[in-house]
Amino acid sequence: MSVRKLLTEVFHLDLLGGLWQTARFTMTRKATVPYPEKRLDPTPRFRGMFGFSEERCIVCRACERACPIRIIYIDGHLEEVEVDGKKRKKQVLDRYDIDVKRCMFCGLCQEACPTTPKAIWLTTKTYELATYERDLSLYFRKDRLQSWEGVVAYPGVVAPADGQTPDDPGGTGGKERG
Amino acid sequence: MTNPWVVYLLVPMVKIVVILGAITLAAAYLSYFERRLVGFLQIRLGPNRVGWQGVLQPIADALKLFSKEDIIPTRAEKLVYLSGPVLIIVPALVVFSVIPFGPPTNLFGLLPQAIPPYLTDINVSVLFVLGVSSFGIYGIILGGWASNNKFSLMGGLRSAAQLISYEVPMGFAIVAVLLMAGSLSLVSIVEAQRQAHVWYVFPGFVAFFIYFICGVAETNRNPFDLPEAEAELVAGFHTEYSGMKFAFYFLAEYANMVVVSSMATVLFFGGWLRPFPSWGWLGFLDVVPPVVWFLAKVAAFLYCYIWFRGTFPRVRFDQLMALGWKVFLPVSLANLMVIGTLIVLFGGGR
Amino acid sequence: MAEQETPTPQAPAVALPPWEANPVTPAPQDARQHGQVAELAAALPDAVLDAVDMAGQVTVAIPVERALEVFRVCAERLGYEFLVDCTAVDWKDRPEGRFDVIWWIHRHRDERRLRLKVRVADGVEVASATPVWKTANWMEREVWDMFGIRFAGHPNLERILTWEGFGGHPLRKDFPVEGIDTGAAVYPETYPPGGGPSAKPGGAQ
Amino acid sequence: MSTDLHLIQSMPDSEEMEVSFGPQHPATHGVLRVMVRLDGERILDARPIIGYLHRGTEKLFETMYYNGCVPHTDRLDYTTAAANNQAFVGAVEKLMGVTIPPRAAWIRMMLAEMQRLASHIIWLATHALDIGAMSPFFYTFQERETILDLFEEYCGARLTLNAMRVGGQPLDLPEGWTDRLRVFVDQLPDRIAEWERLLTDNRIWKGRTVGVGVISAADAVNWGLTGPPLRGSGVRWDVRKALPYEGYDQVEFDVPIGQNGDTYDRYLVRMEEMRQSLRILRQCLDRQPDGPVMAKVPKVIKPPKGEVYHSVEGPKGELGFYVVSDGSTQPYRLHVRPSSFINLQVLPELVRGHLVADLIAVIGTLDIVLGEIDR
Repeated sequence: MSVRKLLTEVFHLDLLGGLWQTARFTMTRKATVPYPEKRLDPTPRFRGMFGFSEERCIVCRACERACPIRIIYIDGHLEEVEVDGKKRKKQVLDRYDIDVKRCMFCGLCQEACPTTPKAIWLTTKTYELATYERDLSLYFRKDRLQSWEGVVAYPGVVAPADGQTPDDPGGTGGKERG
Repeated sequence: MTNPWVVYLLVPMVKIVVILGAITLAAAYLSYFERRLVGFLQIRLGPNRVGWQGVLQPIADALKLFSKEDIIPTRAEKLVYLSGPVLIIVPALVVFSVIPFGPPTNLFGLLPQAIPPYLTDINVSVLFVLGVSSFGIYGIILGGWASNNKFSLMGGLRSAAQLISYEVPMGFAIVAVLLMAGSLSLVSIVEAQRQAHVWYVFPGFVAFFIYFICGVAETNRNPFDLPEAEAELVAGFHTEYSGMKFAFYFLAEYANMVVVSSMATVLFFGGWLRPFPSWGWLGFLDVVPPVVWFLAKVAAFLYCYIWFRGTFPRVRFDQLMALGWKVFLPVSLANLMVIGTLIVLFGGGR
Repeated sequence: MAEQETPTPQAPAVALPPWEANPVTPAPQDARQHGQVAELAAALPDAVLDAVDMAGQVTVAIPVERALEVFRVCAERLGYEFLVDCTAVDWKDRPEGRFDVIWWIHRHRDERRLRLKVRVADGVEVASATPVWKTANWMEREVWDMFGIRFAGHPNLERILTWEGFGGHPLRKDFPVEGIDTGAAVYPETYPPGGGPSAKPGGAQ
Repeated sequence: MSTDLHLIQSMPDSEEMEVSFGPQHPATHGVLRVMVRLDGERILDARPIIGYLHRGTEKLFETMYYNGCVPHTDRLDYTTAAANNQAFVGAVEKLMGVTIPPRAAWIRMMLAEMQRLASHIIWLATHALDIGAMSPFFYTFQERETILDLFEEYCGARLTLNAMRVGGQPLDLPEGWTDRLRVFVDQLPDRIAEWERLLTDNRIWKGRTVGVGVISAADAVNWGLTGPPLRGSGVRWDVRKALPYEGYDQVEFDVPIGQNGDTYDRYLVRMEEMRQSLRILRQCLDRQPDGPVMAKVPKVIKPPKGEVYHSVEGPKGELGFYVVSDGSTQPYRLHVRPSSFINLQVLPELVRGHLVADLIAVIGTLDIVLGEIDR
């Protein structure tokens, strides 16, 4: 055993590199974000809380079918309405419920929605959905989906009732570049 | 000032209260500094919410632990289970009765005569420290056994094995210092370093190295934190302890860290002496009170503890044993022989 | 991404690139003449009942009673040293045996795969592949757990994902998707099985 | 999952002790439970008991439309969502005979390699944490955040991506995404070097990993190991090379292998794989084709009758999906070949005769995720 090896063995000199490394990290900028005071900005495509617009909805039920866990419940009925003096049959929405507590925010409903802009979208940047009551607070009826009563909206995102258009409502990513 | 009531009761009582309070507070705040520092090492902030920069965190923790439900496992051995925390905290605090924090002082003239800022100086204080601090192991073993939990039991057994293996090289490392100083009293050892014009770390670097590593192992700290290895034994011997009983184990661990650091300071780094006590041109350093020198040195060792924790993986049980018996024991013995020979040849520091 | 424009490997303008045309659905073809199947047939002449090639993947149907023999030949003589996976499919009302038990085997020398398949009725034991490929151990336990197909010669045929004493085999087609009452539901009054608004009409909000 | 209560009782006449590691235990990466028979600290036998996270995913798949299965595949191995997506949509595409546009294939490759990096980073973090080194956890997770940020920017989710569809990609890359990825790809090698400085030559790390959990090449193949556990034993086999999919036959990369098949070699293999992933990512960035990202597929996916198996090299090993279709819009049977499940079953072989601490190291080196094991 050479002297150098002996010294390394006894004094653990091979560990100094690691100590040096951690000491250097002490000086670097900290990665912590002090959350309630400062929050990270979700990206435009971030899938968060639902926005819903009853005016845009054509009651096609595509979202209901697309939902893999079937948490969207839609009821509608046909109604005679006058459009430009002509009588037309139109689907009218009676019920549009989303059981948000079971939602996994996969965004397939938004992808399935055929209207432009989308009648349902998740790009609202809003993610603070914690509540004290599991059943009541996270079951959203049609009106509540639009008024966002009791939801802490992401600052800068107005509640969907104001006709807010999400940044990328249609998954138009393919056309974005063109 | 010759009233025996004052000399033998009042002064020691005041000292006991001050030291106990200071040590408990220091141990609590050590946990805060550890969390902060480890946080910094790990590019995060650590606790910074309670009070300014989180300085009230230990107090919040204490309140939380006080208000926690006191759980005793149904099939635990009650008496032993309850005595575990006592057995570990008492020796950890008793040891401080002989640690010399500084030379006798009259507190800038506040007191009529200089009194030493330590409780007592007994002529075998090194043995006292070694003996009493070894008692703490009973708290760990009995607590681990009485919890009626296999992980606790394994933690306790690991701790026992670890203590036995590391007490021996640690003792030999200290004997090297005793040879140089020629005394078992901690105060005399510091004074001997003043007279030798050198801290013992320079002639006894090997002894210091072995002492400190063994100290880390004895206090069950990373990378030798096997008795409470989180990934293996959940929480080791204190798995089943909660509330204040857990807090005692916690406090004792930090108090033991302070003991090991204080002993390293006294034995190898000249206690309260300033660096190079014989170099006259460094005399301007004397404006710093000796107690501050002492505390600064202890703090440096505590920083090393925390630094190690933030850096190293945990060694395995058999490697820990091998390191103690196969590396440190022979090296400390050889070191002892070398130092003894040198003292015989050159008259040593006496 | 305009700055990274590279010539795309597009087909000439006349023919549509494959991703713009309608997909060409693969059709199963008879694969008795396929090299891998011929190899197996040469080694064990009556072991190949049928062979199908679909989407470039060869499936060989083998008789259930000769399964272990086929495994041994495949592993030891034909070089399929790697059992990729083993599972089963439940064809509930198929008259000629309810289950397909399927093994994928792979050989490293030419990176080829073969799918072995046996057809068994409910209650028929299949030879375990564990003597040949140790990795079959848990796969077969899973098949037993999920389908209730027993493997003869398995060292430790216990349930693996459900617990011992679980009633039924979940991946059978007659096992309800909603699950069965195992007596393990927590707070069934508060959180009825199924959940959602259909479970409590007019309850929410 | 079988519970042997009689084994948990203490055995008074013997020196042996039966300890139940988990399902709630800090080092079992979820809800793995290992019944360990101990003689002092030495392991006589270990028996993994799984199923605590069983959600019946394979049964649920049978009730869903094909595209609706994709978000559920995210939740199998929740640290490698992109690889799961990739394997599943690859299987359905093979069954339908769809050829995806080259740009979609390259985006998939990029996502998969980023996911491999993210998964290996998690592995390194938790493996080091199990062995007692706490700091690498934070250093590595900082870099993983960058990957997750890029995922979020691309598809809107960080962990459960749901980023692929049958026939291609639902979205094209957003503006500036490739530049940010390139910055990340350029800086990660330095970070990897920093992590290695903390661990690779550290004697404690080596003491904990060298010679622990050794498996020979022949045994590794026989036990069906794939991914880094197989390559650590010296078998140069990688699905990306053996059965290339998407564009992996057009990029250059090496398949690192170990020699001794121990925990340390598997560590080195994974570290090198991270560098190779970066190499693939660099080539993807340089040679990214232009064009559409979605092939022409019907809105409702309805594959023909038949069966197909498609596998990809997931970060943890070969990850395969076996799709049986009866010609309807829902899979008749969808089976997952879970790489961690098959890698985990070798655990008793690897730890027999070792110490308790090695059990933790071996669980870490197998890189298991219980979501995939229990499905």
